[in-house]
Amino acid sequence: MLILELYIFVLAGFVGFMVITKVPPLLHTPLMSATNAISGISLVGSMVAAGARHGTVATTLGFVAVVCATTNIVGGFLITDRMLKMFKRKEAPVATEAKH
Amino acid sequence: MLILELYIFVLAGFVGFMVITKVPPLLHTPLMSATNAISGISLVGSMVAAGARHGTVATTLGFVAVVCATTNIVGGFLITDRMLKMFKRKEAPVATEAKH
Amino acid sequence: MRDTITQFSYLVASVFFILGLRSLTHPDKARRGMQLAAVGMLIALCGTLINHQILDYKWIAAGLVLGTLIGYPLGMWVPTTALPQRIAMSLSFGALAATLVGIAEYYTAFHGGEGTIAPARMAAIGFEVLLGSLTVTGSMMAFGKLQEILPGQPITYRGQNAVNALLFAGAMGLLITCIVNPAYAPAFYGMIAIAAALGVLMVIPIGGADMPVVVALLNSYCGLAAAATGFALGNSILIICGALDGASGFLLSILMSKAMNRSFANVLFGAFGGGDAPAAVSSGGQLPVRSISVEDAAIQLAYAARVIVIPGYGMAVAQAQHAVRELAELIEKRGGEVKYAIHPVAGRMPGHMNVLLAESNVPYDKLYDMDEINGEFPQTDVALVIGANDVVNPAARSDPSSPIYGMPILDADKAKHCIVLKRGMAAGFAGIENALFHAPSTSMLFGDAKASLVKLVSEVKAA
Amino acid sequence: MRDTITQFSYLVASVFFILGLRSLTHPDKARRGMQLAAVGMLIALCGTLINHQILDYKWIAAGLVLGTLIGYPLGMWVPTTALPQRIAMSLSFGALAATLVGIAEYYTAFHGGEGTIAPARMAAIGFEVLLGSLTVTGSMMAFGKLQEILPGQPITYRGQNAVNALLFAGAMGLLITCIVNPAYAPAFYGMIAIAAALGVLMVIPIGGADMPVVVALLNSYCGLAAAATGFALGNSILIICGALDGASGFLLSILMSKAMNRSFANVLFGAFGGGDAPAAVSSGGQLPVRSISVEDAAIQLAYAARVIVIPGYGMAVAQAQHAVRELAELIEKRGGEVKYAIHPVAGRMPGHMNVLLAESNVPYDKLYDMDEINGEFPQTDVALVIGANDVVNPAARSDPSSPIYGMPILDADKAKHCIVLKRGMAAGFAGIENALFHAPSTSMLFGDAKASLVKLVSEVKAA
Ligand SMILES: NC(=O)c1ccc[n+]([C@@H]2O[C@H](COP(=O)([O-])OP(=O)(O)OC[C@H]3O[C@@H](n4cnc5c(N)ncnc54)[C@H](OP(=O)(O)O)[C@@H]3O)[C@@H](O)[C@H]2O)c1
Ligand SMILES: NC(=O)c1ccc[n+]([C@@H]2O[C@H](COP(=O)([O-])OP(=O)(O)OC[C@H]3O[C@@H](n4cnc5c(N)ncnc54)[C@H](OP(=O)(O)O)[C@@H]3O)[C@@H](O)[C@H]2O)c1
Repeated sequence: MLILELYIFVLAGFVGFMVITKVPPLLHTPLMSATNAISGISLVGSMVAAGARHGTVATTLGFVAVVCATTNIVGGFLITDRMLKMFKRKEAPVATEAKH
Repeated sequence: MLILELYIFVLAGFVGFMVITKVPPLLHTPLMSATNAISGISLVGSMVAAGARHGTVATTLGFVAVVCATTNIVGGFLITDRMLKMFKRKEAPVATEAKH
Repeated sequence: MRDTITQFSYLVASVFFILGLRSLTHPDKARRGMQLAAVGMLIALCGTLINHQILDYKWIAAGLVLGTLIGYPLGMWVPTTALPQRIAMSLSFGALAATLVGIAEYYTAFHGGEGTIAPARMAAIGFEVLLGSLTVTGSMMAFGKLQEILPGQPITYRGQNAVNALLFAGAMGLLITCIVNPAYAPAFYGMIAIAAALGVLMVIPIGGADMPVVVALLNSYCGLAAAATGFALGNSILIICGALDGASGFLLSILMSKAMNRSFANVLFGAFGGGDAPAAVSSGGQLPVRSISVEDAAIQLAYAARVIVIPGYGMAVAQAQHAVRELAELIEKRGGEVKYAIHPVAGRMPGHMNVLLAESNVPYDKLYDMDEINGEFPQTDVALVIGANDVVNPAARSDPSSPIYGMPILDADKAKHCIVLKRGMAAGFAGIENALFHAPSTSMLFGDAKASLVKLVSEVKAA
Repeated sequence: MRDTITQFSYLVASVFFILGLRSLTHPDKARRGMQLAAVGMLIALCGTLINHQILDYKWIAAGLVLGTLIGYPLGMWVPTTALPQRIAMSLSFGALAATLVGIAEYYTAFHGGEGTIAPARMAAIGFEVLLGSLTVTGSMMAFGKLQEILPGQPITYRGQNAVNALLFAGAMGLLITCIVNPAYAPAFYGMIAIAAALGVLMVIPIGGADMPVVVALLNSYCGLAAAATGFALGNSILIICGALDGASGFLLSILMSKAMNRSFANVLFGAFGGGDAPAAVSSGGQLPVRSISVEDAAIQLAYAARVIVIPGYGMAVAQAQHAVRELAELIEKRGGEVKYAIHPVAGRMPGHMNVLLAESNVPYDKLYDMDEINGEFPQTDVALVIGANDVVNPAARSDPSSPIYGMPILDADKAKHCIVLKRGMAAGFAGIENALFHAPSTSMLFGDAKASLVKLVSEVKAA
């Protein structure tokens, strides 16, 4: 069990390393906000804590956690998209989009 | 358990894909023999089959498997190394090696 | 059954996340890719909602609603110039979430739970809350300094590093105590408190302008905290996202310190980069400075065949990006060629200038990285430096005694003429003199970048 | 405890394997990297040897010794010209190992084992033996064709694909039967038999020269089989290596069919590429052919300022790589410049020419990929085509009716002069006429490539 998770961690590290090194400086700011948004995944943990009826303390902690994580997800993806929308080629953005 | 292995498979697939796409045509033949050598890892399975005292049949099958896998490992790594040894820069190979 | 669905939703989500980050290798694909990632997030959430451990949805619902209400403005209304502090803030949110989940885990284990925690799991939870709380306070400090609520100068005192080292050792000791005897709550909560304190004390001695490096580093800590959460909950998607996050933060902080030609150690313990203030007064005066009138500058630009714009932190402060584009387009209409030279650490975070210029609709194929464009300066008629300072400081090339010596710079001094827009003779974040401003080929156009640019535009129109 | 050690050894090994493959991105790092991978393999083996399931070491020891004895010559003595069949052979070994392990798993489960197999595990074992046995026979066929033990021509009969489809369906049916009722041995062994037959029948209709694509594809099957083994044994390192293997094989086969401008389907079911034989007789004759004497060719080369060598499969057949280098060095000594143009599918496997030339000590920075060098032919005095045919066939550019139309080629016909070394007017593997051989700027130097080159060398020396 634990060892398998260790495998996953190591492999994911490799993937992360290889993916990130390919991101051009042009997009480093969106990258930062993107990873921020993705880090909001801790929401899945928070939700369990908030919904598992483990008593007031756990629920409260969970609730706050849910709020924080959701904030990151919503805010993060929105701002990333807002930034990426702004990057345009010389040709009309439509043309650029059409390419893909 | 199974699901974790699925994660590992998927992530390893990503890693493989990203690593292999970076290999230049120059080294595609060594790449083929290298993957061949690495595929010899099935030896770890074969050894268990050959050594687990599960009766003659299993042992025999395991034994043959061990032979095949070992052949690939030994042959594969040797031939890969032999090939890679041959790729040289214009400068004396020593210089090139020294770089790393 | 349900569990399997959850697990698969997580697997799919992880793949989408990876594909999303992968898409950031090209601006054309990036948007689609990140939308895919957002879909992945949605899938993961739905997958979690069916989790049988969840018995009560009202608090979850409430949290989701409230979070959305807070997140929306943070996403849509924060100006691009405030991005660094924005990121620092959301970092503290993320870390807080991880920490609280860890605490909840620990708490429930001893209140109605199994009554104990296995060493491995305890270690995971320990790292989770340790890194988490450290990141929470640390990134709040960073936010404060970037938002200039807190003083930008490094605050230092004797034996500072010793104190931090001691605290760190203490935290580690408590962590081990927890692993050995999880039931001993004081150790657990004490560890959290110390880590929180450590977060503050570690950031205090770091100058405001170095915050981006700190933020990136904290980002990777936050990632590791998330990964630890994953280990604690046996949740693979958290492990994967944590690893991705960690890698990204780590690589970016490396990249920044490299581009500033400073070691991690120097950034973290160097008490360097106190913002503009300290050196601001000292500098200037002695050496000759050729100031230029808007009219003359406009003439030069109007008749220049090749212009390279060098934006810096000042452009962000002045929010001058739109005015810059206007001016550039005017020059192009008159047949001049305009390129933008982007230094890797211009501004206050990686890619800062790119975002600002993209915002003002400058096509990204006009933005050139330092290495691409440095060769072109000798053939350039006018290098227009807009609120940049350190990234064009020749001392980095010539003067071994300079704190930024060795940092690669944009060779604005090699252009035929160089016009510098800034408010006064104040130093940049490195707080050092800039010989460029005193060079014979350089003329200074003093004043707020935006104001000057607006004037330039009208003058060039007239010319 | 022991188990944890084993597991960690596997983790370390996996990392080393990945780093090893990663190192293949640059020839300078490659060797070190693969040595690291070999170390990783050793670690994994040691980690396995301490596995508590292993009670009896003598058969393992015997297997290791015997395997080494067979492997060593296969590693050290196989000539580089025989690499394709070498790889096909070791592929069948690998697949055989996987298959046998799978069978052993199944057998022991019902002889002294649990007496049943859980569906998931059974599915894994099923795929393992299915893909495994298919790969065994398939790659043996490929070996036979490449070694020319078997006829290179595609063997076809009516309803072939229908038969294969039927067999495939049958195998799948049996697989499902096994999953539903694992105890029913006939289904299991029947499935293996069918898969083996399928392997043969699938390769029969494929021409000898297409074998490399088949081999690459089988390589990815073999990888998947290994991954399945991993799932069956719950062994992560097998899963990881399987995935790496699968990805590599798949990407290479894609790359080859792309470079041949043919779809997978066409390669697998097209019954195409019957080797030189079929068209060999038909072609030649009608059109004028300018043959040249060794002396004249030597003069041309001796006084050429720019020469581009285009090696092809014929160089491999003639083992002419050393003679080529000699000639090239002579020309260079006389002040001429010599480059090598490597077509992505020159020869019979990816990178075939690179290895041969590397073997004869040609520095790899003199080898140019097609796209890099194609622009230089017009300024080239002599294009020296050595046993290449299809890869320089202008029909690929000009003649839409040609089977290779659209395949990117080396523009030898655009050079000022073109000297072609081949034995006769036989066609290449695509079995089609080559207008280049009839072009006015082309002169043919007939004879075995090596023989001709040796003569050329002595002549150039004399010149
Ligand atoms: N990008 C990153 O990731 C990153 C991360 C960490 C540190 N840094 C550091 O930040 C620095 C960035 O260099 P930089 O050249 O971009 O900026 P800088 O060196 O900080 O200089 C900015 C200049 O802009 C001027 N300025 C400020 N407000 C202005 C306004 N409203 N109008 C006109 N000018 C204004 C200031 O001079 P006046 O006050 O006289 O106007 C100041 O000299 C580098 O030293 C880098 O190492 C960057
Ligand atoms: N590289 C790969 O991965 C790969 C994979 C699959 C298929 N293929 C196919 O293989 C072909 C490779 O093209 P190619 O131009 O390299 O080779 P080719 O088209 O097969 O032509 C080889 C030529 O070499 C000549 N030759 C044979 N033995 C010779 C000797 N001893 N001395 C001198 N000449 C000799 C033959 O003509 P004579 O008999 O008249 O001498 C033949 O025309 C392509 O069509 C490609 O699609 C390649």
